[in-house]
Amino acid sequence: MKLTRQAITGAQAAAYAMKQIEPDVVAAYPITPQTPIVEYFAKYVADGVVKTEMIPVESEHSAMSALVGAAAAGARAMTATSANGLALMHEIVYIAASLRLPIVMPVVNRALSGPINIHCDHSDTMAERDSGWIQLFCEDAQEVYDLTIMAVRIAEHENIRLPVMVNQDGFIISHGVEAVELLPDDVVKSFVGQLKPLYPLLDVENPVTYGPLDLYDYYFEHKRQQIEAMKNVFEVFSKISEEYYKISGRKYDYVEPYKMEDAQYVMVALGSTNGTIKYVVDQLREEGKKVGLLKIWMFRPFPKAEIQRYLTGRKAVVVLDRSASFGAEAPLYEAVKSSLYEVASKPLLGSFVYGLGGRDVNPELIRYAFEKAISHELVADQELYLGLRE
Amino acid sequence: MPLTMKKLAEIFTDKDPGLTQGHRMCPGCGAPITVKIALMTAKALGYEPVIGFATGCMEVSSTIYPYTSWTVPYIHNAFENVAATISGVETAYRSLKKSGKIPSDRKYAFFAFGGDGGTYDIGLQSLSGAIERGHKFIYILYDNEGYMNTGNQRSGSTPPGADTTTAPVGKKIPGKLQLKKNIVEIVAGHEYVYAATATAGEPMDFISKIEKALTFEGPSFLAVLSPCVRYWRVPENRTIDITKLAVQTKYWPLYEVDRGVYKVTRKPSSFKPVSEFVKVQDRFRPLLQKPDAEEIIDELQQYVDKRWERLLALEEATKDKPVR
Amino acid sequence: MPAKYYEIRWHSRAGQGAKSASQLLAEAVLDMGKYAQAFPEYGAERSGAPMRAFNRISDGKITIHSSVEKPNVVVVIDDTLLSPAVVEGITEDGVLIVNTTHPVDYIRKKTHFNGKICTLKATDIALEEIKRGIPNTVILGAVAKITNVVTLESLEQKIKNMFGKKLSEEMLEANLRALRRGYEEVACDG
Amino acid sequence: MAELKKWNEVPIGGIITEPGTARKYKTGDWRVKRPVYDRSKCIDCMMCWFYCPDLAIIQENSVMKGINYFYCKGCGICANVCPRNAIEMRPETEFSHEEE
Repeated sequence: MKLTRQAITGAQAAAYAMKQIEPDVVAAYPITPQTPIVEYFAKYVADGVVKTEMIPVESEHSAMSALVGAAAAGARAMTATSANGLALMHEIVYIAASLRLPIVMPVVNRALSGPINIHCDHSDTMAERDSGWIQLFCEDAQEVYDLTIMAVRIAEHENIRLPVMVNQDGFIISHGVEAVELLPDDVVKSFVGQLKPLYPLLDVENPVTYGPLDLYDYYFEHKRQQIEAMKNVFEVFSKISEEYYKISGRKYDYVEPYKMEDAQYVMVALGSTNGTIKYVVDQLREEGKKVGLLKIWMFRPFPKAEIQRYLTGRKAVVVLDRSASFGAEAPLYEAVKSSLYEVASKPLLGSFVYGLGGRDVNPELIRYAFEKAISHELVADQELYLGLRE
Repeated sequence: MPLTMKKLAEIFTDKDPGLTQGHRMCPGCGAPITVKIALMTAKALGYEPVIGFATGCMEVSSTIYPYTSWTVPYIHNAFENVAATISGVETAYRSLKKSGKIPSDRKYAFFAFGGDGGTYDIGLQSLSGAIERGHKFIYILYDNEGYMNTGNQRSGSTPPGADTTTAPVGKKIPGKLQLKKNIVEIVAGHEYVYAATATAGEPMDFISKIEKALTFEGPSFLAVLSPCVRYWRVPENRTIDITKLAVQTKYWPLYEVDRGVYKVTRKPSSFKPVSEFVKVQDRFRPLLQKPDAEEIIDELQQYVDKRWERLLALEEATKDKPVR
Repeated sequence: MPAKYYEIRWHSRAGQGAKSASQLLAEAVLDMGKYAQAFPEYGAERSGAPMRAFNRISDGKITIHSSVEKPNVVVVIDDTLLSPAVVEGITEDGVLIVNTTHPVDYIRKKTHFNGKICTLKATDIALEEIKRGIPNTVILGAVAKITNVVTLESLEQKIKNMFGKKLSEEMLEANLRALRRGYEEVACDG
Repeated sequence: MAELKKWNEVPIGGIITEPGTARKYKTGDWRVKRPVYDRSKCIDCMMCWFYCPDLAIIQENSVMKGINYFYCKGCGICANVCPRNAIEMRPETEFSHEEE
């Protein structure tokens, strides 16, 4: 199979995947740092490279609103956004999931205002973690490309029918040029196949009502359906991941264990920082330290079983969060900690919040956090900060 | 030949207009009448309506799960985004038709329905965006001049002096002070659009405007005065004649703006004073009990007179001068 | 064993092309079968503001995603930006490449840098060859010569691929001449 | 409607896949006044049918056939718009013994 290796940005990787997926409808609004995705895609449309109809909406709120209409109509529909744009969509983000519309949305993670900041953190996507969307996180541009393509299949699977956010770190991934292996168009096209619409609005022979008033007698039942659909994601993800491996040689899972076999001190993180952690793990391994990394690819649904399987019996676990939860434990830490409640042999746990508003996290900071773990200085209910002046 | 009531009745002997019985709107509500007339006209002319609804009375009362009063494809998304939602449906239609994924022999009519809250206020941006982008859809505003779904709060459409719960007539402030937004001119300002007023009390005018909207190659917008008998505080059986009165008193002038060209579509030979429209509605009663009530009504009279003259002048000035 | 990275930091003014130069370099390196990253630093600055861009180059896969703090090479595209800040963090054997008409002494005085300094009149060369004062191509030639992370041939091929369809034969040749002159005319001290 | 269903017995997303199910819902019991129709005065103008907000007027090929009391909420618009006063609104209490 002919593979193309190109130096492109994460934004280009997302736009290129969208080009190959060739959705029926894209509705999008520019926002830093997502803007290049919509720009690249608009160019594909303008040049006639894709048959997609693009709706140049007047806001992200209308982007998601229009996609709800388009997806309900029976179209494969995509958008992309960041930060305040995602926050503006929020109400409709929930509705899209509740109406069980398989929309795929690259999210270029950026700090939520205020104060306004255009750089990376995960506060935008974390504000949507209970919205009913599947949330995937990418370490680099390659993963952006791969997971965006896989997301279409996951979202549209008959046992799922849920929207998916494919998260990439703002600027760090979206604007950084890296080598990405691209699959041929026809391979992607045959992998994603055609959407099989469920209850399409445009089927006037079988008129359906979307979005009724759903009161106390049925709302709960419909929420249970969403809960169950999320549980189904695990099985479907594995199956689609296996299929994707066959066409790409790249294998995805809910989590990626890195040098975990005999690791006693483990770090858990989301997004691009995982790459930096791998570098530090390599360094510390050279020094004879038994460290490892558990990278989270899938944050929603949260892979609790894998967390338990990989972290049980380790000496210490450090969880890095690129967002804070004011008045509570940071989101990833909270999820990891709660997953470990039931395990027999609990590791020492520590929480580090880092990188808010694009604050750089370098190998020295990662090493510092590992050293805290190695010297058993972690306190489970004490939140610490990496790279903050105190 | 324009559709008549008799003709419509024949056509709908063995089919429904898209809206069925069993909806739970108040007795005498104007909204279902507005919606029914719009859908009947579209269906009678061979269109397949696909409709979006903004959150509001009609949305809530027509789709209480697992009941639906719709036999046409229907989507409700949220309060403020019906125009964006239907623009997505319409775009999906064009895309799927282009790629051969759906048959192309059907004549769809994409309708968005919203009350004045979802149109004048919270949904204005979404409406403006969808019109500016030029989607082919018909937006029908059922204007009952307040947030009636939540119990009679002030909207950008509430007339001055009307008693609402968020702009009540008080000891110091005589209810809402501001005039209604001129929603038709706001919409007409988008240049490539057909915008008009209508009301059920003038059915032939209403039907012919729906017909025009259906064939217009672009977005169209109908502001339809649709009384809320409960909060206008009028008898349930007066829904229709009060809208006639609104036209006869210049309160609700019937006109259209087709790509910038104004046309007044009903010019009564004689007018009634606006006080007749005001006095039949008890929503104005607290105002009328104030000592300066006459003065306020005079002001309203002057306003509707001036607006009428202005409309006639616009009709004259824009004659044969479409912006596109 | 962690991969060894070669890191470059670019200093220019927004709009002068450091971002494009770093990207083009990454692409040329990648074509050689190696790995590369290129990433600019973004703020709210508009045209004319000082800005930085970075490259990270390696024989193996690069996973690290933090900023470049200890560059092996610093490239200054606009000599009005010269100050001690431009060489901050530069490695002991690091090289400073400057597009300037000034002598090396001037650069040492401005930057307090005692290591190896290479200069070239990239803007002049660009004006002579491509008739526009865009020094990127010329500087990339110099980078090829000084760093050995990329070959002149790979850069030539990249330029041909990139501009081949957009530029006239004449302009393409002019760009290639500019690249080669950068390679040949860069002069080093220390 | 029938017995309430379980979560896995209804279509996903709250989507109602059967059109017009509201027809099963009786709104006639909201009525406090009943429109009574006098065929002898009727000219089949279809005004009542056209304006009825509850679609409770029964007609066939533009011939008035009566009123559907299962749905009629008794607003009285029909009586009000009728040009021949062929519909009279009478208190529902007069009919309380009758079956619809």
